[in-house]
Amino acid sequence: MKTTITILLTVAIMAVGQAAVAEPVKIGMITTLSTKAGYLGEEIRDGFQLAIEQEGGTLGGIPVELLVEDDGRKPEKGIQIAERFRTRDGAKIFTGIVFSNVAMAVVPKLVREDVVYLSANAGPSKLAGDGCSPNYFSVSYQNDNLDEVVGQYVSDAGHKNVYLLAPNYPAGKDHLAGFKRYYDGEIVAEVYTKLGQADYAAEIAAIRAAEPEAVFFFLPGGMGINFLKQYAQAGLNETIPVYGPAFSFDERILGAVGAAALGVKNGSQWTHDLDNPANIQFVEAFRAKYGRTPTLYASQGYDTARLIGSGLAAVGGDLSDLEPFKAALSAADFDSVRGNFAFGANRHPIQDLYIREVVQTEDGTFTNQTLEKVFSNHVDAYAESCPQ
Amino acid sequence: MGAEILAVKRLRKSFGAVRACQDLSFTVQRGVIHALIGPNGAGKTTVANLLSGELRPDGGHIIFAGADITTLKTYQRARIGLARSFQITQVFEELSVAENMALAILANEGGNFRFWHDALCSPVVLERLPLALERVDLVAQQKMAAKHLSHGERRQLEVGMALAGRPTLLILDEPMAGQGPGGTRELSRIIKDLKNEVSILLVEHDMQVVFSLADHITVLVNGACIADGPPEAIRQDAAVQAAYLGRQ
Amino acid sequence: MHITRERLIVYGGVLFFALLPPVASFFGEHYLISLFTRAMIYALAAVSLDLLLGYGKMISLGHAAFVGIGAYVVGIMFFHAADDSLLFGFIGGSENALVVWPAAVLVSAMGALVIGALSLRTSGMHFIMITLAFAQMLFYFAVGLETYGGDDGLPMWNRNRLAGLDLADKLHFYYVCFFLMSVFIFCCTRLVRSRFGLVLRGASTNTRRIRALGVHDVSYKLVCFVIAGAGAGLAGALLANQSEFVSPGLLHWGLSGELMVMVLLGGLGTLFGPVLGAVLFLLLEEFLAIYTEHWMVYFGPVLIIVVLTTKRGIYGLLVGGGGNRGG
Amino acid sequence: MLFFVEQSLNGLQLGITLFLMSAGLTLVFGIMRVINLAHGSFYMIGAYCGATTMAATGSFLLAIGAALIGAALAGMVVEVLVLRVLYRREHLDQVLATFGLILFCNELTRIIWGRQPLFMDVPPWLGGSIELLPGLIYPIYRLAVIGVGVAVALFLWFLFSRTRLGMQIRAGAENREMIGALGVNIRLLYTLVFGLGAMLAGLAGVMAGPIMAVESGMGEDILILTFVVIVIGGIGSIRGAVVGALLVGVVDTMGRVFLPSLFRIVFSNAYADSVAASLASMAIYLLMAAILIWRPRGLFPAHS
Repeated sequence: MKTTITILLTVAIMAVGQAAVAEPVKIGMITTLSTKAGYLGEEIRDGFQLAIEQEGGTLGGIPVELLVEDDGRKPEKGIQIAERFRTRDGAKIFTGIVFSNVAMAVVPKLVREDVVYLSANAGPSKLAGDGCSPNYFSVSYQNDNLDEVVGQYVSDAGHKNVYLLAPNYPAGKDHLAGFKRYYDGEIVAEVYTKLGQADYAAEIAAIRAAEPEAVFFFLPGGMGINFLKQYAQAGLNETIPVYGPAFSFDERILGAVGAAALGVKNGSQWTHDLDNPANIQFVEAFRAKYGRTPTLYASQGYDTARLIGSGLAAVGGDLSDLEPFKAALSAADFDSVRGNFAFGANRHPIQDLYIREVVQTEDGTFTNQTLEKVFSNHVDAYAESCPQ
Repeated sequence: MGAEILAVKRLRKSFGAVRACQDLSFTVQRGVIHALIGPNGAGKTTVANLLSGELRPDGGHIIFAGADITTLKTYQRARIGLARSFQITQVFEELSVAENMALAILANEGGNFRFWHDALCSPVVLERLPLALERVDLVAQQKMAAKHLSHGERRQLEVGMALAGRPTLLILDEPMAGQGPGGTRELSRIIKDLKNEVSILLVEHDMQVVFSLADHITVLVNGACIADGPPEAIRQDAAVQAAYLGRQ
Repeated sequence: MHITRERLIVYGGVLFFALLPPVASFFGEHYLISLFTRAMIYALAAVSLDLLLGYGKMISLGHAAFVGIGAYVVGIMFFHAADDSLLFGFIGGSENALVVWPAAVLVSAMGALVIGALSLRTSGMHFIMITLAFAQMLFYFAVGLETYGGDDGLPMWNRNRLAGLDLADKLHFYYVCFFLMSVFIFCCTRLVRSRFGLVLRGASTNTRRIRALGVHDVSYKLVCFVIAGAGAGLAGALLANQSEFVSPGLLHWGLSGELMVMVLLGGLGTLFGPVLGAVLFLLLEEFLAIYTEHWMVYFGPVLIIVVLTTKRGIYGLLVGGGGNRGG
Repeated sequence: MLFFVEQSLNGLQLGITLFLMSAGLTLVFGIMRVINLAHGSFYMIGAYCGATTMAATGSFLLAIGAALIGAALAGMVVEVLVLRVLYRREHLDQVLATFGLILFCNELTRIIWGRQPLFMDVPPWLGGSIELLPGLIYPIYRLAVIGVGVAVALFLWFLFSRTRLGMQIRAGAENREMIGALGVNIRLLYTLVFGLGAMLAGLAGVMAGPIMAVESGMGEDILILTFVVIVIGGIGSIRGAVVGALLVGVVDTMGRVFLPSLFRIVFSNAYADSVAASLASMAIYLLMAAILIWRPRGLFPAHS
């Protein structure tokens, strides 16, 4: 009897306590948790959640509630989820989309409403250029950034010609275009493969026959794993170096590629070994909580959450008018794990870009090591075409 | 021509080493019941399938109503008046008896690419369905799904469907197979009644039925014709007795 | 008895769909309107697939191809209307639903004619695999369509115009979809009872018999395939408008599988059943996903159990006894 | 010329991988008359079991063993629990139930092994390359895959034409009732055949592991290629599977390699690359359509 009363009392007190606290700010995260690429969404979500937990369920001191849902990499589903988050749950802050195709379906429509979308990964050129919106912020990168840095590095390294490889879809072409923007040598060949292709023996034989000085490839997900393994098995990694953007070299993919990726140099805006206080504590906390090294996707999720926190703190959690909130976001007044971080006119990052190298640690795992900073405060190529 | 409805000329068909039909020739006259008999494995069903077009002959010709139909497909033969029933009853199990019969009536009418009006209410069905059902004694069962009919009733339905398209020649492939004495009697009566409307090629195993119904008999052994003539002549034929009746 | 019960369900369904928007608005669940709009569009596609599966006994695992074609017609016409360019050098773009939607239906039907004519040279397992392979071929084709966004898809900046209506308005669009779905289902119920439908059902239950009756079964099946493709094309056109976005995902065989699940879940060969199936599928997907990320681990076995234990899906259960009314 | 030989070898090797998948599937199709979309899941299970075992023990042979056992067990469990009920049902039910199985298996692997791809490397004793002809260097592992494929083809030929079990299986395919009447336990026989089919898929999976990404959903892409192979070869025919797989492997490889240069003769570079890449990804489907027009039941139709 006594215990029952105690429980009832506790419940009552908790209910009162709940009512006293203001309704938490809802953040809608539409991300990819299923399909082969499910781990990308998982990384973003885990990074984001870590930030919330570190602040005890708040961001910038404002209580938040994170709504996460899987889009299955399907644009239609992403649209549906966004609509539910917005109209049913009343979310005004959105984030999380991994893939450009989902982003292109969801974002342009979503930002016409009175909401803010902060990209934690996908950065299609359209949204950086003439399709940019005052309600859209990219906290990650513009898609081409990570190729541009490799293009510059490969030029600097003195490779006179290079062989290009990407899947036959627009993103593939965009990424190669990004590389070519900063590469001034000769292009031996530009080969487009089937999306989702598993076997690259034919392409590898063609590379061997063409004898380029270097190979640059953009093959995200499983395709990159397949290519790297097969490339190493053909023994070409010892004669013709490969380069690529960070997408094929995150720590979880490296676990699946193993030694085949050893020594490959890739471009990224972040690595877990970057030496700044924000990053050191982030990597440590992430490892403690999840038992693995964070990937760049996790860092983007974490940064997105911290940026939102800075915005919320500036407006005291009041989102009835989004203008001050957006102004606060634009200031980017937070300690990014990347070190330097500012927004350009198109609300895409102005940030440093690095070349890193895949190395093996003492315990046998494969990871990235920052090699050198190639660009400082790099601005993306589309910023100018964003109407002010 | 004229009196002949069907002429088979030197028809050949082999399955690997088995010669199911060797240089078979015979003719069927209009307005008669012509029986094709033979012991098991004589190739009777092969002949039925060759005539209906389900099998392609290796050689020879099939002349139907004066036209060479050897290269025509099954449905084309059916359209010019050659109908058949199957040894193992083939009806539309999921459809009702009335629908089965209506389908048979409509099939031969052509012009079935009509998408709006109820098939069972089309004029030609309204006109002919009651008679068609009556002829095979299935008026009472018309709303039942075909799969719920008894074995005999299904057989009646099948014969009725073969007749519904008003064929000029009807091939009945072992209609008595699996029938009890009652069913056999009922079916014999129906077949006899048909004689005035349509020529019949009766492929049958049951000798009693054949001799009571047929006007003309062709005897098949190992895919070849060993005798051909009216029932009395066949009954007396030494070769037939030796090869076929002797073993019964 | 069964007839009245069937009617009851159908009238109930019509009433439900007709009243859903005002009721949902009253309770402030506006988002249900767009969820059910989507459900109706999927239902339209599922009903067209039911024509194939339930009445033509043609097991196509590539039905999404026609949904995708319809959607791409709308998307591509929109694209050309937006930048005033010409398709193939002579076809101008359009945003007018009265032009674009019929065009989507027509092009899907033509696609179905070609794929159907090739696939119907075979039957049984071959047919299943060939339809799947052709759909996959179109999927890769769409992925490589650089001008129209390829794998990234093709965004439309707004919905088509339809005289006198504002399709961007949720309610208008809802009722347009409701109207088209109802009309399509009504036409299908006429179709399966018509002369064509009777011959088709005959051809699908017994090929030997139908040929012996003088019917060239393949041409009837082909026409059915084309009609189903056209229906799917209409669904595609609506889907493109609903999401204001077109992507190769609409051609992926996963969608074909999902449509098939809707048909079977709702009730094969019932025409109304697939509507129930589509609604249930989307609701499950929507709400199971809220409770668990791994919803498919439950959904897969549920699907298997439904297949193994029910004969005519939910509709069969509602109508009672699985029903023995033909086809 | 050397380049051509090397690419032919690549086509051959791709074809052999496809054959390993197709052989099992065509057996199940041809003998049990059951369509099984979940065959790709056995491929995935084989790869996952192999990768896990190799990570734990470091032995590639043990990995193969684990993959074979894992896939065969999974296959037999699925046969007993699900497919057995489906033999007498329509193809549609089989398609749907096995579609449900795919969803289940993919999600289950994500739950058990996590979302990221697994690691599996070529064993050291199969690593490296050898020079087959002067100037023609080829990875040893890929030669090993070819060897395994040929061995499986020979094994199946031996099984079906020389052993009692094979005869029984073939007889069972011809006439289910008759073989039952002869006192053979047809249920057990079917379970074994299904297990054998799954085991071959598992073998294909574990052999692919060191070359390709081991990830959830890896089975579906190859499943569709396998369907193309079987449609071309003819359902139920092992010989058809061999020929179909080699045709698909060679056409796909050659299309990828030579179409761009062919198109460059006619069109500008960028346009040629784009069109050729699209066409190359559709090449095998066009091949399938062409063969279908010519021979609707495939190149080697088993009994009709």
